[in-house]
Amino acid sequence: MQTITYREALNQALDEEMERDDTVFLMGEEVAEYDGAYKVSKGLLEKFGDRRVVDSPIAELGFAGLGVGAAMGGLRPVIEFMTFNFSILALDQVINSAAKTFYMTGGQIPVPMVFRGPTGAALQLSAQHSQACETWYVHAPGIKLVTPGTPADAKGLLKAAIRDNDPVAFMEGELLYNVKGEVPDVDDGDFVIPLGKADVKREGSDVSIITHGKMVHVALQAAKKLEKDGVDAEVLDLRSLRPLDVEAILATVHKTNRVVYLEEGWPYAGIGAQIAATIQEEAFDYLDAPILRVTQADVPMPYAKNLEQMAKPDADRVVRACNRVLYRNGSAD
Amino acid sequence: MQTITYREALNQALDEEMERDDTVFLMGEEVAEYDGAYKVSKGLLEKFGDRRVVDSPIAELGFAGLGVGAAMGGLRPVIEFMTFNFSILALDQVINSAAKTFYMTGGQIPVPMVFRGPTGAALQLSAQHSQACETWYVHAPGIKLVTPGTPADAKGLLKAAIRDNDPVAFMEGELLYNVKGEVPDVDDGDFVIPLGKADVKREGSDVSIITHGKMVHVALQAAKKLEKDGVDAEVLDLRSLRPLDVEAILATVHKTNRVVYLEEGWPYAGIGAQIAATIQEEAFDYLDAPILRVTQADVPMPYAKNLEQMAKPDADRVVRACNRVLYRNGSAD
Amino acid sequence: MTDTSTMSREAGKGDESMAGLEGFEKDQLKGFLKEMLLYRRFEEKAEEAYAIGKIGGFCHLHIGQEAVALGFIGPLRQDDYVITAYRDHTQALAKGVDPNGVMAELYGRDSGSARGKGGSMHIFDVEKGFMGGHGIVGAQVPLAAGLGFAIKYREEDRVCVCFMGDAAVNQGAFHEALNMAAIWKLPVLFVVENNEYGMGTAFSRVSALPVKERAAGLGVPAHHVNAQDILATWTLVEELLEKIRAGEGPQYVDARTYRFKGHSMSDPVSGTYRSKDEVESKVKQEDPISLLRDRLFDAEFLTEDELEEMDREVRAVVDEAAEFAEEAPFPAREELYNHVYSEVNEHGRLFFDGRDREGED
Amino acid sequence: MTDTSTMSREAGKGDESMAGLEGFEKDQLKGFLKEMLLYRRFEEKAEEAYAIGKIGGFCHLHIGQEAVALGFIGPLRQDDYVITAYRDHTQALAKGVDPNGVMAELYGRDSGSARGKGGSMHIFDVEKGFMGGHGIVGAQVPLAAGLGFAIKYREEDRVCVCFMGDAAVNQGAFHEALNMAAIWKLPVLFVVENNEYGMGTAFSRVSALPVKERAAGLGVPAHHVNAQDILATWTLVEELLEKIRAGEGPQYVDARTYRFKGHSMSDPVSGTYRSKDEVESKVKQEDPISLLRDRLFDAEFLTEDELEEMDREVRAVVDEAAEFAEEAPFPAREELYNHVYSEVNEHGRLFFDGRDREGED
Ligand SMILES: Cc1ncc(C[n+]2csc(CCOP(=O)(O)OP(=O)(O)O)c2C)c(N)n1
Ligand SMILES: Cc1ncc(C[n+]2csc(CCOP(=O)(O)OP(=O)(O)O)c2C)c(N)n1
Ligand SMILES: [Mg+2]
Ligand SMILES: [Mg+2]
Repeated sequence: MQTITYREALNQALDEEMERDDTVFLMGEEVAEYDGAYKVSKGLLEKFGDRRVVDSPIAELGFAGLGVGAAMGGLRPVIEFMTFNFSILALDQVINSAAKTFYMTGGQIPVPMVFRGPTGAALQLSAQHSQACETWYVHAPGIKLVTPGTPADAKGLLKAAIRDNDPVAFMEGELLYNVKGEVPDVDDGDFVIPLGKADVKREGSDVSIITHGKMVHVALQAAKKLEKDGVDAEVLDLRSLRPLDVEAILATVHKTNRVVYLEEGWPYAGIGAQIAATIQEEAFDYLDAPILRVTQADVPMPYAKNLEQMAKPDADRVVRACNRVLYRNGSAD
Repeated sequence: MQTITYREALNQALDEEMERDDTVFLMGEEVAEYDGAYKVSKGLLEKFGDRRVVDSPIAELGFAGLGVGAAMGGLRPVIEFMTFNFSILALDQVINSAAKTFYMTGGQIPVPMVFRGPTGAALQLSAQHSQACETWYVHAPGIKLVTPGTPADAKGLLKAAIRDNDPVAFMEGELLYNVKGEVPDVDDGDFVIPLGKADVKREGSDVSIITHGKMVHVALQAAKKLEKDGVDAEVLDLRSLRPLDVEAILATVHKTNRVVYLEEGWPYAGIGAQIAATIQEEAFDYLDAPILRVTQADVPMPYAKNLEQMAKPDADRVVRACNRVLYRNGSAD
Repeated sequence: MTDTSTMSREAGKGDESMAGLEGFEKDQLKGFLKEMLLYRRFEEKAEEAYAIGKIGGFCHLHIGQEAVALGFIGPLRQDDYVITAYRDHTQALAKGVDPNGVMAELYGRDSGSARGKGGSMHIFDVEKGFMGGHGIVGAQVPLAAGLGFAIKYREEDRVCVCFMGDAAVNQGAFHEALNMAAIWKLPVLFVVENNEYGMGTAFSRVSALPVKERAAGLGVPAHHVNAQDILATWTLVEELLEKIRAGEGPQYVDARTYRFKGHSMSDPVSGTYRSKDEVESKVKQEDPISLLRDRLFDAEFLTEDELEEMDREVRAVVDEAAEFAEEAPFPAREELYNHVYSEVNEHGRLFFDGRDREGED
Repeated sequence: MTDTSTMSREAGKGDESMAGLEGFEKDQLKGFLKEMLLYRRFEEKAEEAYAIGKIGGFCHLHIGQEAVALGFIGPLRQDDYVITAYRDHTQALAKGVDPNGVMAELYGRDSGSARGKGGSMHIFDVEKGFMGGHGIVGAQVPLAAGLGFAIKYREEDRVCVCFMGDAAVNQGAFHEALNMAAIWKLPVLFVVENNEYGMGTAFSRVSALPVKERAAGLGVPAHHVNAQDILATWTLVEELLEKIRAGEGPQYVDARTYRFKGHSMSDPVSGTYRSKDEVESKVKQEDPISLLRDRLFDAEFLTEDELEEMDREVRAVVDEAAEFAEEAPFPAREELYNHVYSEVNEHGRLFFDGRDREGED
């Protein structure tokens, strides 16, 4: 085991997959000479040259579409969005070209590619730079969506995403890049985590906090707080939102009968809405309380520090929601 | 009362609002000289001239953004998307400029405008032209979303949308344009339906079919079929998805204790997911069965006639879902 | 339906006889004529089939623009790529896609070139390098840059020909893609099928400058050709392909043409945005097929009998395609969920409509 | 922090003394200097405040580019519009936005020009016609076309000045907006602040042609100016504004400038994508403030003492702004939900986070 950052884990995954397969290339703004706006691609230009690590103009629709075309032509592009906020400009190519082509061609032309970059808020970046983009990418069939929360997941899932034969949106977190964690050593063999497998990040029996991406850490914080209060929370990290590990979701519901969904994004037609709808459809009789959702406040992200803090979901909010589904007065705050 | 088509109702709404307020103008592809690809703007160029009815280049991002800028500058643009399918190209301006500006400016600059056009499938238009776009527009706060299903609603709600001081997405249905219905006469005074009010399209006591837009008609068909079977279904038409008439939703749940959500779009993070999540949060103890969703098959829309029919939600499917939430074996099919 | 004998003979008349035919073999020229006649007959058959409800949805005919398809695709190798918008039937034929497969696709049958899932706007045949058939105006242009990128990445000398309508040059995607093609010298031939209208909108109403100028700010060399003249077009294209294969980077052509039919089947041929006179005079004077036929007659390369024989042959091909399509099976029910994803996922759920759990379909 | 006395005096030296100053009043010229000095001091203060954590998020300084702000905004009327990207502080000052409000916005306070909700990238002041402050590269360009459209719609003779970075010209939004501005002759002055880099990417790596050429295919007249030279800039802008007000339609300027600081606070000034030498030589030779100062010295329009007095005055303004910001209150809790929508809806729910129902905030 090595202890490395989430950023390094992503870098290793890119490095190993590019080494393994010459059809894999990386394109995006600042990915080459600048080593990536968040340094995820550090050293890759030097190692692989500018044929395979390519700085693009600021033209999200264009270079995303170029990636789709290159995938249709047999390559395996990894398209970096500096952040997914900017990828809304590219959404037409993501949905109408990447996600639909395999179907529209009657299975003739697969689109094996990855769109990756950070999603969600960092610190005080204000309304246009703080958006969690999961809903936009998961709503349409034909594309997959992966949201790793830890260095090990980041590495294992990115390798799987690059090898996948379908387009995969791979959403990271700017605030995760410096997070450290244990990751199997490079020479421990090929470390790949299959898409579609959720991961119980903490076992518990009283209430299930289901979540994905960066919020895994907030969920674990909340579980710790709850523990002090005598509540044993299970934390289920979905890791990929499509394919979705519904079995794991049902398993935790069967176990605790109470669910809080925690996500960074907005509530309306968010991921939590889907999960709540699914759970009540498939485990109606197992629920002892309504499923509650903890989300970003339903407002564009404000800049001011105090407002931003209020807008973001946090551990206390999760604790309160857990207490509510447990019908108890907790001690959070 | 006049009996007119949905198309004529929209045309009247545009005509009356443009007459009333010189700051209202209509822009989009083919809206002027061609009278609109679906003839919704018929006669408006002739009446109001090319200052107020403007044919745009095919540049959805550009003319949507132009509309936002014009609204920031004090006008009340109505931007027509030939269909909302193409508006995905414009989504950045819709979300990042239209929806967020009032907030980002601290309330200085409202963006009073309407984005309108048909959403969802027509007949055999295949994957890229058959998409229900509600989720993309409703997820972000700052914009409203209206989906009229009848001529009267189309007229009354479009007039309200144009007068609203926030950006409003107004989603019509290509297959609705020829549908006829009763609408108050032009000289019956100013017919405006406030946003945020759902409408019970059929009273019933056994099960609630909640829906929006074009699917209202499918829901009513299903209710008829159920009636033959002795099941009394209520049909609640949400009419606007944001603001959302949660009170009306809860009222019908309290009454029937069983819900089917019917929508044209895809299920994952669809409108039904949100409604289901909301209902179980706020009326958990009133539910006698899980809320079921009837949606488009979770695939890109296929071209072939038989596959397309299978992909679309229909009355039989709604009947089966109703029977399931009633725990009975119905006779649909 | 156009009759070979009533096709206008006004244009191309004169006593230049061999003028402009230099550099082409007689058989090649006759082949051109036959090929374009095939496209015409194919589209006429599609029109017929649409009228009786065999074809659904949108259907955009290429009638009048045949020399664009032949001129820009004919000189290609099989391993070159072609990509275009929704007006895509004859380009597919030109790239060698089986007419049966194209027609069956229009009919929405399982034997269609895209298994009936794509329809008229989405003809694909990866074996023939025919990469669609795209419905969002301008969206194929970045895809073409990507295909060019893939060619260059593998250090091949293939070319990607990317068609678009005149209205597509107003899309941002056009701008972004041409810029990338220019800076990375991608082997793409961008062709604007300039039929003067985007639906009902004359190009001059939505652009301050002519189509050819649109690449001026982007560094892609621009050309203009009368694309009703198959020979001029063919000659230019051969020249440009050579440059592109030599690694000079992308080229851009304003290919002037005209659409003889309405935008799609629901749009009248004339009367709203263009006059009957305008259309009639174009049909009379600028039919690419009549123009070539008359040159061949004038050069005595072709007899009336040969022409009739040609027409019989292509009609037979087209009739067979329609019969093939008519007989072809509809896609099976299982096809609904097939090809959304390339494989079943072992661990997680990919589809969320709950239908599998209903056991009903 | 730059000291007025150590600001380079190399550039602008020579014996032309009055050369190029014709057409400007002495007081006006001194006003220019003071104004640009204010921008410089303001940005230096912001830099300081950022370093000690008073300002959060992204912060993009305009240091080195002051003549762009002054040259393109100074000649405007108050009722003209200005719109720009995220590098927006000094444009706001130039348009007359209160420095206190701008600084308080950077501090995220309720007294900020956008009530603390926008921050550094989103300065707005509708009364002054300052329309932001936009974070998505290129997105303000269609907005500018819309502001121009509104002006023309009301038959006014106002102008909208739209700034963008050199990297923004590669965005599709640029292309679409300029095309519409051209066909409808919208009163917009498009200005590319060409500081040669978009973040770490030199413009020459992402464009085959110079910035000025980018409008060539769109029919918007293009100009080039050395925008480190406030006088040349001002003169050109006055000329262009006259044309625009006369109804001639949009204009486009490649305004060559240079960014003396990193892209944002987290980007080093030099060392990665541009050399220390490059930056130093630019700072030495092309500082718009030093250049003007030296011309005024040479023309004996300005003494060292006057300059120092000027500097004291603008520093006082800036210090006051920082104090004002420091003292200003944070937005109240209720502000979180205020201004998402313009009014409460009587019938339906607008917010879905359930917090209202929790009674907790
Ligand atoms: C992005 C987008 N906007 C609008 C449409 C609707 N539409 C289909 S074809 C067309 C006109 C295109 O004209 P042109 O590019 O000149 O091609 P032509 O039809 O003349 O071959 C329009 C507006 C679309 N398919 N995609
Ligand atoms: C659409 C989009 N893509 C990427 C970014 C990230 N980004 C912010 S500024 C910038 C560089 C812009 O450079 P330029 O336009 O030259 O302006 P300058 O910073 O030099 O003033 C980038 C890539 C963004 N904000 N928006
Ligand atoms: Mg055209
Ligand atoms: Mg720059």
